[in-house]
Amino acid sequence: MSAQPLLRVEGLSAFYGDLQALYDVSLDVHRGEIVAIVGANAAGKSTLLRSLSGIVQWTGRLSFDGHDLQKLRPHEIVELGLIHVPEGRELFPFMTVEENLEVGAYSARARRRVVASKEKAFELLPRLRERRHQLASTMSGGEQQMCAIGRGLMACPEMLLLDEPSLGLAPVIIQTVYRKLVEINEAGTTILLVEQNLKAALRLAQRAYVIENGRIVLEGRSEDLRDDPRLTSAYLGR
Amino acid sequence: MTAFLSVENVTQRFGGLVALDRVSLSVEQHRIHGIIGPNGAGKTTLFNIIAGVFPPSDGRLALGGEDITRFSPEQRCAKGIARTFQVPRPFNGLTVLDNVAVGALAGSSNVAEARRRAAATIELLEMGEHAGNLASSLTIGLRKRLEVARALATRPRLLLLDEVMGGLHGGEIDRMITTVRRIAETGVTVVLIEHVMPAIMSLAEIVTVLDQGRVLATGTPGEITRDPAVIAAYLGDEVAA
Amino acid sequence: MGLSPATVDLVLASLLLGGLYVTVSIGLSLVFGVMRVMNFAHGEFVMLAMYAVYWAYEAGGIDPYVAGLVIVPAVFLVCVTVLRPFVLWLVNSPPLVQVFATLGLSIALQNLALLLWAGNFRSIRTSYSNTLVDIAAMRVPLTRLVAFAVAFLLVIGLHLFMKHSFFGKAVRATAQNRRTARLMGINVERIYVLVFALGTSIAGLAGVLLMPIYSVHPGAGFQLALIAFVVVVLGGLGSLPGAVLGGLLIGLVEVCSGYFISPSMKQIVYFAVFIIVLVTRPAGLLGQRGAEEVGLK
Amino acid sequence: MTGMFRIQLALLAAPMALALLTGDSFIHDSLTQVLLWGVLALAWNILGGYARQISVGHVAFFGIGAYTSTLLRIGFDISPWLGMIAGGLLAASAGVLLGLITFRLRGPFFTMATIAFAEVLRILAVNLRGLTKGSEGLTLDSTPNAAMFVFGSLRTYVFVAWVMMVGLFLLSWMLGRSKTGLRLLAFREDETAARSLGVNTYRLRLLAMGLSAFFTAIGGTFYAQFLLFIDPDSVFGVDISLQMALISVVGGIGSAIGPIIGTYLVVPFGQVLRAELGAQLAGLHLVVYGLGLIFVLWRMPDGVWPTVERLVAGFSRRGAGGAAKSGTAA
Repeated sequence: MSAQPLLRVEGLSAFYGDLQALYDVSLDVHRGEIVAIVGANAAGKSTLLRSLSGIVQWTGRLSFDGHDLQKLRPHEIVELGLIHVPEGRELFPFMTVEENLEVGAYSARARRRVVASKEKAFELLPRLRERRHQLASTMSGGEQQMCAIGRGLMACPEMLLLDEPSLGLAPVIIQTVYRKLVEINEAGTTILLVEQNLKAALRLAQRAYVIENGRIVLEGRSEDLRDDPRLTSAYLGR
Repeated sequence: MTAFLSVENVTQRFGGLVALDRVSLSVEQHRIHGIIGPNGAGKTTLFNIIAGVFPPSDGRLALGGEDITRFSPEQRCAKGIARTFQVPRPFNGLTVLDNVAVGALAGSSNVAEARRRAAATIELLEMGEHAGNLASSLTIGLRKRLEVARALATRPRLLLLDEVMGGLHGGEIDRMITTVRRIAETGVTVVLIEHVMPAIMSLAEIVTVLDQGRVLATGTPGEITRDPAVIAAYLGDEVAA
Repeated sequence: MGLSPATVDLVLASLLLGGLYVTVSIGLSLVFGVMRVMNFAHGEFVMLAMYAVYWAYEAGGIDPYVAGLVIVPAVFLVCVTVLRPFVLWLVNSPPLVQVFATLGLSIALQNLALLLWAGNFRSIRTSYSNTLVDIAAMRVPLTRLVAFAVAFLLVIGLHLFMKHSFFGKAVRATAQNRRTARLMGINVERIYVLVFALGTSIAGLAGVLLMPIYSVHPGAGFQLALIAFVVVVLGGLGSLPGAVLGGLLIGLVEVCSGYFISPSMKQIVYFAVFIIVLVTRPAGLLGQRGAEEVGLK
Repeated sequence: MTGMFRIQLALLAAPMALALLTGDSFIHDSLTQVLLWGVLALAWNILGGYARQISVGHVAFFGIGAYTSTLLRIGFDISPWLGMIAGGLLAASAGVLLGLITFRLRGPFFTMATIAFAEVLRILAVNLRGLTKGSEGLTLDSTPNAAMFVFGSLRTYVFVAWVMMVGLFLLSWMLGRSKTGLRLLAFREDETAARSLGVNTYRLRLLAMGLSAFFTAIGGTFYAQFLLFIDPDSVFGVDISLQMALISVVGGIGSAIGPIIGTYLVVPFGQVLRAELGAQLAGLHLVVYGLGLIFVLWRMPDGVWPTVERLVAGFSRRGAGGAAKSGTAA
């Protein structure tokens, strides 16, 4: 592993009002990696990503690409190339696919390259080119997920934070989405993936952290975790 | 045994999206019936339809033989259906006691009586020491218990619990399991939607598994955990990356 | 069957009036669509702009439309500087506070006008006040024609701006999903302030266009705001095409009820229309159901 | 609790005590106005505070009350005491009807609909000259006659207004402690949760609307009998609606004492401002008013009373019951 991680999280605690959702979470992601955060519902996985993109209150130390995230507002974090693709797609429902993509390139760093980025996104996700003039809310779940990922790519990310890209999708579609993620990663984008779909996530990622009740309880290389009995028991209760 | 709550061919569409596809389910009286499934399987949609948040696009609901498909939430409450909310919705400006007393109002002649009944329910949920505190000051674990207390105060025949274990610590989960079991022993039928698998395996007598808006399997917990289709749906398919 | 001159007359009068109402209302609709704040002081900005035109003309002999070139940018400037903290506080406040804070602003501005210009009706007479223009055998006052033309250009311009500019897309994104807009790198606070300034400047523009036609008094803003509410609800909450349709419809309703029933009852008629629309289509004619949650399209 | 209770008693008794201590007719006149605003703010608070439906059209009910009793008195020689009840019932019916029409509207849309409703009534009152004499207004016989709700002494008006305000305060207080009060609290905290617990929120809103309209109309009759002259602008003007709401918001909505505190702060403040500034600088007092409202909303979004209550509770932490903060406390 290279010396300086791209993303470093140290002693992160996060809050919704008076409710604490994360307790003293620490993790590293290195450039070029795919890292997965897995765990049951409401374990705090999404909160971790929201802390990174600056839309929930948190304490601790977060640094990305050498920048301290403490004082940065959400749009400034986007300018660093740390891009969050939220859970449940969250497309802009009354805008077309193409408009959704363009809004993804709103940041100054991405706006200059909007035409080229759109072409690249269409190349990687040809379905979006077909549907470019359709309203985002009228597409199927898989297409919406593609659009959300495409929108994230439009921001020219150094690192993508993906929150449950498999949510509500049929297995065959999940497979397609995941293949695209591999391509994106191979093209040089680091990925931090939050997943509930355990096996799929462990196939994709090189390393994973298991989160339970807001705390990291297990971490390691994916192939070691895959057969770890502690993991299945946390999930299936047997 | 006849079904106490029966869900017949319920379909729910949101725009072009089919969230539930001809789901049928029957809950027998005095049972704890679990509903599980991966995220996005349609559990919450099904729950909302049973609780009356919106009517289904198609299909029918019956409670004790009576058609309740088009009943409003307050009518369902009067018929003996009570629910909790997955993300707790306490009345923040009210004390814990008054929160529960709202649930007890229907069967009481005045507020004092409702508060007395609420106090008893609060004891049952082992949160007596918090009765005078504002609901907004509670931790997540206590908010979940408050949800249950409030619903229970309406004296339901059918109690719908929506992920009451979610976000709880180990010890809290054990307490909640004991509580739900105790409630069921008083003769209340319980429908439990849950993500925390150990909890549902130890509580539920019958489990229905939803996936992609359809019923994947129904059976005892033992049968369910051995069903290969369920394992695939729940742990996720082996995806060749 | 040919159209009778009276019919043409009515339609033309409706269009001209409707165009004015569109200008008065569209800023309110824009602000509501993006910020989910109903600005009860919107009419007062129209009224103050009318007074500004009056004052410039009376004190300096400045032509109303020339004064507008200064007044409209000035309104914008006031919004992004003096009112900026107010706007940001407003957008993050509960609905009750939003209603009363904008009502409080409305009371203050209305009485500021009373303080500065007293309660009388004020109007201006320019060299072209009585100029009529011939269109298709009809004679139309020049000032009304100017107002209509500007309204027309405004609507087209605003539509193109919202549809095709990067900023316009960011505005729509913010309206449709505030939190996700942040994740796109949009400085949502900046959008709110600019949209409020834009919507309020359009109110100022409306004042500039109205002053050569009507007289002004401190309560005029409230009367105009009432019309704007009707227009916005009628057309569809937060929908810009809806505001255009609503404005034209209310123009038609007002002209026709004035002509066929009685001028004093025209307000009753459009309030009746307002109540009927609220009951039958709460989201308005062009609004989507649940548009209150979804926002600007 | 007893400390707070004593404060409330003192606040209620103060205006009557002042009226008995002085014979100054200017003070009696001011007190009558203050108490009338207290009645109106309390009435508004039943809908705006307890049910959180923000109406800025309540002057509609005020005008209905004023015109009903006045027209009955002039046309049929019916005592305004009876006319007051008739006006109240008519206003309550109008309120329920308005509620039925607007029950689907939320937030500012409900507010807008109430403004429109009041404007419709104002325009009707101006235009139905056969009935209302339009802008000319209606004048009542000023011969003192208690049976006809006309008194020779200003102090009697103070007393009647005081009885009305205290009565409505007690009613609000009891409403707050009743089953309906608890349901209303639940409704305004979270409608979805309240409905799931069996609260029929639709019926609740209509009830609040009806009660609120009834008592507002009673205030309208009192106003007509106090001034013995009404016209559309004075009893259907939107500024009355605004002030009713504003007083409650400043004092603290949703409690029985809040609107009274608001009345004591806002009305004399307005009277003094008008007396000091009104003559040479018309409008300045209302500029101060508007900005003052924004200031209160900014610093004390819950109003003055809850803020004071919190301060007092902070001094005497007793931890018992927490009833003082449950909101049912008057």
